Amino acid sequence: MVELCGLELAHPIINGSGTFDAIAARRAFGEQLLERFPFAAFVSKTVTLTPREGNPPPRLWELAGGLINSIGLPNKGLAGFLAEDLPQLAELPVPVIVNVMGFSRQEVAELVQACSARPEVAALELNVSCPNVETGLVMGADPDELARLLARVRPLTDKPLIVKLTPNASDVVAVARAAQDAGASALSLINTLRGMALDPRSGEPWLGGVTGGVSGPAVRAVALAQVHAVCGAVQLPVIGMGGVQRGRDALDLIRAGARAVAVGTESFRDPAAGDRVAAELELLSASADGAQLVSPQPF
Amino acid sequence: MVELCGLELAHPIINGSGTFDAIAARRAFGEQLLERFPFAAFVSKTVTLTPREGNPPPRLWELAGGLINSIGLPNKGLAGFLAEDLPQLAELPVPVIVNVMGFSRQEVAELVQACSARPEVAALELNVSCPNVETGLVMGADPDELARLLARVRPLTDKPLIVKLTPNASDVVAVARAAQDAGASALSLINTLRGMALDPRSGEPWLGGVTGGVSGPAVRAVALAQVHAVCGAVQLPVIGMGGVQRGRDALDLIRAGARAVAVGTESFRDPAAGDRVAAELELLSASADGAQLVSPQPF
Amino acid sequence: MTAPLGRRGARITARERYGAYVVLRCADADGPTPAAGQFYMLSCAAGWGGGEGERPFLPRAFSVLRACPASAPLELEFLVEDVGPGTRRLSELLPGEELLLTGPFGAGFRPPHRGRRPLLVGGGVGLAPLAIWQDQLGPDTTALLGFRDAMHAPGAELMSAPRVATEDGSAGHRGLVTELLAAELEADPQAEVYACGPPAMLEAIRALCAELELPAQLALESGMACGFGACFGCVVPTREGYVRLCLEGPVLDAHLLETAAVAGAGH
Amino acid sequence: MTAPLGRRGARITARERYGAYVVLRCADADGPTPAAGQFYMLSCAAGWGGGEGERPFLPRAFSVLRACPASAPLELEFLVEDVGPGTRRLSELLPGEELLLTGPFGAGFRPPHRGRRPLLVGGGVGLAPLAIWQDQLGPDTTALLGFRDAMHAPGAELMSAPRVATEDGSAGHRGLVTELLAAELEADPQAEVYACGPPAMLEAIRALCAELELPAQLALESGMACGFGACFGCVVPTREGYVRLCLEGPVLDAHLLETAAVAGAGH
Ligand SMILES: Cc1cc2nc3c(=O)[nH]c(=O)nc-3n(C[C@H](O)[C@H](O)[C@H](O)COP(=O)(O)OP(=O)(O)OC[C@H]3O[C@@H](n4cnc5c(N)ncnc54)[C@H](O)[C@@H]3O)c2cc1C
Ligand SMILES: Cc1cc2nc3c(=O)[nH]c(=O)nc-3n(C[C@H](O)[C@H](O)[C@H](O)COP(=O)(O)OP(=O)(O)OC[C@H]3O[C@@H](n4cnc5c(N)ncnc54)[C@H](O)[C@@H]3O)c2cc1C
Ligand SMILES: Cc1cc2nc3c(=O)[nH]c(=O)nc-3n(C[C@H](O)[C@H](O)[C@H](O)COP(=O)(O)O)c2cc1C
Ligand SMILES: Cc1cc2nc3c(=O)[nH]c(=O)nc-3n(C[C@H](O)[C@H](O)[C@H](O)COP(=O)(O)O)c2cc1C
Ligand code: FES
Ligand code: FES
Repeated sequence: MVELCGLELAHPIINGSGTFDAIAARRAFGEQLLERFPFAAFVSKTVTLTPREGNPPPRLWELAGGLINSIGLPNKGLAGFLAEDLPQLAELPVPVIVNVMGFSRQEVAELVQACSARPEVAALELNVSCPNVETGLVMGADPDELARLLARVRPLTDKPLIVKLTPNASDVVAVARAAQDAGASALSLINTLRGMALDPRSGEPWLGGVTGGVSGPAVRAVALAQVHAVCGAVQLPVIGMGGVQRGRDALDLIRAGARAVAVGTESFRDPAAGDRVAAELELLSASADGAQLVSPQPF
Repeated sequence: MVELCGLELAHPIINGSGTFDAIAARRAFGEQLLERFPFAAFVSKTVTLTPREGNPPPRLWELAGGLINSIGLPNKGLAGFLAEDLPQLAELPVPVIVNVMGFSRQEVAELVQACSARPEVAALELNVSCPNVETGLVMGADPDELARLLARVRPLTDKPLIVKLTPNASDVVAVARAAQDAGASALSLINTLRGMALDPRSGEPWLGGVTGGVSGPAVRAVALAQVHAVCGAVQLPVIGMGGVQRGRDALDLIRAGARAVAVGTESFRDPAAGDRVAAELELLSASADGAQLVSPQPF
Repeated sequence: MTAPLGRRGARITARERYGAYVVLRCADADGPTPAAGQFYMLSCAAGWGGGEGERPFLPRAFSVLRACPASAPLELEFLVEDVGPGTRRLSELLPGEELLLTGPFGAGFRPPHRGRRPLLVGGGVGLAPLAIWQDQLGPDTTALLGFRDAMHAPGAELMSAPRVATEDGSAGHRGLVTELLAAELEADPQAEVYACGPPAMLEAIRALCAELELPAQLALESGMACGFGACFGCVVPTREGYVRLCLEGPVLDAHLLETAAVAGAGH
Repeated sequence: MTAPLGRRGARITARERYGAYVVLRCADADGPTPAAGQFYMLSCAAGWGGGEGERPFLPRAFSVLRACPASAPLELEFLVEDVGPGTRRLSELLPGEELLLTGPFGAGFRPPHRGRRPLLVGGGVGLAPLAIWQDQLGPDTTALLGFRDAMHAPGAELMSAPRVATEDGSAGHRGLVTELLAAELEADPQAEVYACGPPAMLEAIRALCAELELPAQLALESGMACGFGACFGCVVPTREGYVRLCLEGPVLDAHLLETAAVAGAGH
């Protein structure tokens, strides 16, 4: 059992926002999805105030040990999400965390208020990787900008408010401190690193969205550094993520200070990755010296 | 032939600072190194004012498609470098670019002045990834800090002054613009991404230097995004680097706007990687539609 | 058919070359029998990575070429053309080695409308979903197959009595398979077209069928990371907006599409 | 011996198992004959990546076990113990497949001081540089080898008439090879020790020889990315500061070291 800002989780492994669509997965895998749901909590894909189609394809580019995505946050918008998706998500056997993003403080406020009013929602996660259209600043890259956002929206809900930090910041620790001071309940990191790919034929940007976000094992070491730095600087519980494939990767993030760990890209390779990572982690943690299991052949 | 702020290069491929020690390589490979030197210019490892032993080992950790290093800039210091190393580097068949780093503006000024006075030096590269001990700011992560540094040191040399940017910045374009406005001759990017690894046995930081820098194919997409963004914003010639393994990777950086391309980590795997990348690049560039060569089996 | 939750291993039981193609047969002990037109996400248990550009990393999408439910365990066949690091590694697999798979995923072919004669049209590896569909519709079902050249033409052996076009004239009609199709449709206005192949070919077929007002079911491709709706990466534009091809497809009704030339698909 | 500039291919010509170890033999057409104690950086031409944690990525350092300059082309042998993704992949290589290598690199063993009797002491894969050294010094050269258990003891077959210790007593002396060494040195104060093995063993040997004031040459290990002085990653602390083991070693004079227990080395 893991306690994460009031939520009781059966184990520390949850999904990264936007990397598992429980409703689609139920179509693909049927009811066994509910019987063996791979995560201890479900985090929704980012919900915005108005519906979004997302970016034009191509949206993916494979990298050494990872991929770039330029999905562009397609979603039904707040009203559509609350009416159609949330009731279905409520059937999952785990707490539902709704990830939201707004392009202004007012938008975020509306999202937080509306989601908070719904009993199916166990917690909110704020995606602050986008620019505030009013100030031009990326909400999560500037400590003051983030403080002002949280000052506006924190009072609007009693539910846990998790802030998901962007890794594309000069000083992620300063942003984390600002989030703590402004009343965040927890932090999650890392979101994707800004990256790009060119079409080998034309030399033009491959992705419809021109740039995209890098995820997967390629970012694991960057994630670990940021989680370690943030956990050393704040008291808030932290959800660590970035390139987790194995129990050992989750153990690293926990050793760096994370309370819970999210699996993202690895679920694309193995839809039951969350489950597998949780089992491997338990095995590692159970052994007095977890690490021995990692290196099966000490000389 | 490629012109890079006044230097005539036989081809666009040079080495990344700190990833090829021409003096050591001559010991390992003998005189053939001079006959088939793999790079069109040689960039020295970072030279500091006083000698440095570097970080305690372990200094390396392998990643998915890359590695983290925490070498810690071991070097003989300015005087030792100028007395012992520079004369040997002058025997190389290519122009020598000296990479320097100081922990205060005064230190950088001394380094620039002393190196600039030596005829063996074709150009200087400023490594601005370290904090200014006087201001606490990473010189290359803050536009104003960098502008003040260049205002101090730019007047001290007539030689090309290349500024090597750090990728660990919220807004690398702003830093690049500041470098251009303050008189930089060229920019080079990316340096390594901040990363970390834990000892699987103890759970303690693996690297003697605790954190380190991530390089190799794992950072390629991040490098391309930064080079693309910077080249779209400044007129200066840019040396692109980060994860280059093949001619195609170099071509991507050139298509993104780079004038020259540096090979770093790949030289560890193949000491003649510079040569190979240059040859592959030439082949790709020679074909009218370079890309066709990349995808040998269009349906 | 819904898929088992999670990735599973499947031992390679046979590997055969057909010119430029490799057919892999594997034993999928834990999987259900797939429908024609469904696909699987494949990777190798060992050595998945370290190729060109340090790839592959993600699994790769493959239509099921053939399913042998009679055999116990269920055997599946896949048709692989080496076009990059993923297909290269897969086509090197030897009997006894292990494939990793998820699936079957997606929506396959629907039976022809009442009174319509199914007509299968494929280009290159696009024959894969048509082969299993022909297995179900019957060996007499007309199949038109297009190949680039003599290296690829042996793919025709994988279907029953296909009519073949090759671009270099090395086998069958010299030219495009769409030329065969045009002639066929002229002769038979009651056809319902089932097609799979490169984007340009599918688009030509879509346009032709639209003009003749014939129903067509097109098995499309797009870059896929997951295959089960998780990544939103595989969308294709339709008259109803973007749809995730792995969920709503890979077989789509032609009339849903303004174009079958999907950005980033094909090679 | 200086190395050819650049990485080259070398075809595997034989592969043999010795308990937990694999000996790979390859034809190095373009390489010079290495000196005993030198090493190569090895990787595989295909499938280098995609193992545990998506590794390996960097080449791996291997002492040359044996060189057969008489054969044309030159044949090299390497001894591999599977301890992680790189050694796993290498130990799966089959005859006909291609190894990529750079080297020979580093400084090997120096001949014994005048009047000194060479005494070779190895632990596990540490026997590799001692085998080629024994080839040169002569088959009578005393060799003491330590192994963990019965799975590893077959490594002893790779040297001429070694005396063996195993930790589990499955072969030879039950205990540590350093116990054999202590007895040997007591009997012969004219020895010069050549040793290679895990850090703890080397440190015990260093301390013993220092106490007895005997010369010793120790072949160390450390994490290496390049092997030719480019990365500064392989440093070990010595009385003269950090030295790059790939350039100044891997064989170091014991008196240069305060300790032979190198951080990050061994497994
Ligand atoms: C539903 C479906 C069914 C399919 N069925 C079959 C089948 O039965 N048989 C078969 O052989 N193939 C089939 N394919 C195609 C197959 O999945 C691709 O050929 C395969 O994924 C290519 O992978 P690769 O690593 O070999 O080549 P890649 O290099 O990954 O892909 C080739 C093409 O992808 C693009 N590309 C190049 N580099 C990258 C990169 N880094 N990231 C992303 N894209 C890149 C380019 O357009 C290139 O031409 C199917 C695809 C789909 C979607
Ligand atoms: C000069 C020299 C000569 C050698 N000669 C031989 C020889 O003849 N035969 C032989 O079998 N071996 C030899 N070795 C050792 C061999 O190079 C290593 O065993 C090999 O590099 C291990 O690689 P791996 O991928 O199998 O395991 P890894 O997992 O890379 O390494 C095993 C150890 O490295 C550490 N480690 C774990 N993960 C990582 C990581 N991500 N990055 C860095 N380190 C990590 C841990 O300490 C682990 O126990 C020699 C080494 C040197 C330096
Ligand atoms: C295809 C894709 C879509 C994503 N969508 C979202 C999203 O909608 N909202 C969000 O906060 N993070 C999103 N992420 C980021 C992930 O939640 C996670 O932070 C990141 O991928 C790092 O974890 P990983 O390396 O395990 O994937 C997305 C990542 C991927 C790969
Ligand atoms: C082991 C190592 C040492 C490095 N040392 C330096 C250095 O001394 N100065 C510097 O400016 N960059 C240094 N770098 C950064 C490289 O020059 C280069 O910017 C970076 O590695 C990205 O390129 P790559 O992915 O091709 O290696 C070093 C990189 C590595 C891997
Ligand atoms: S492939 Fe991931 S959503 Fe379709
Ligand atoms: S291994 Fe790179 S310097 Fe020694």
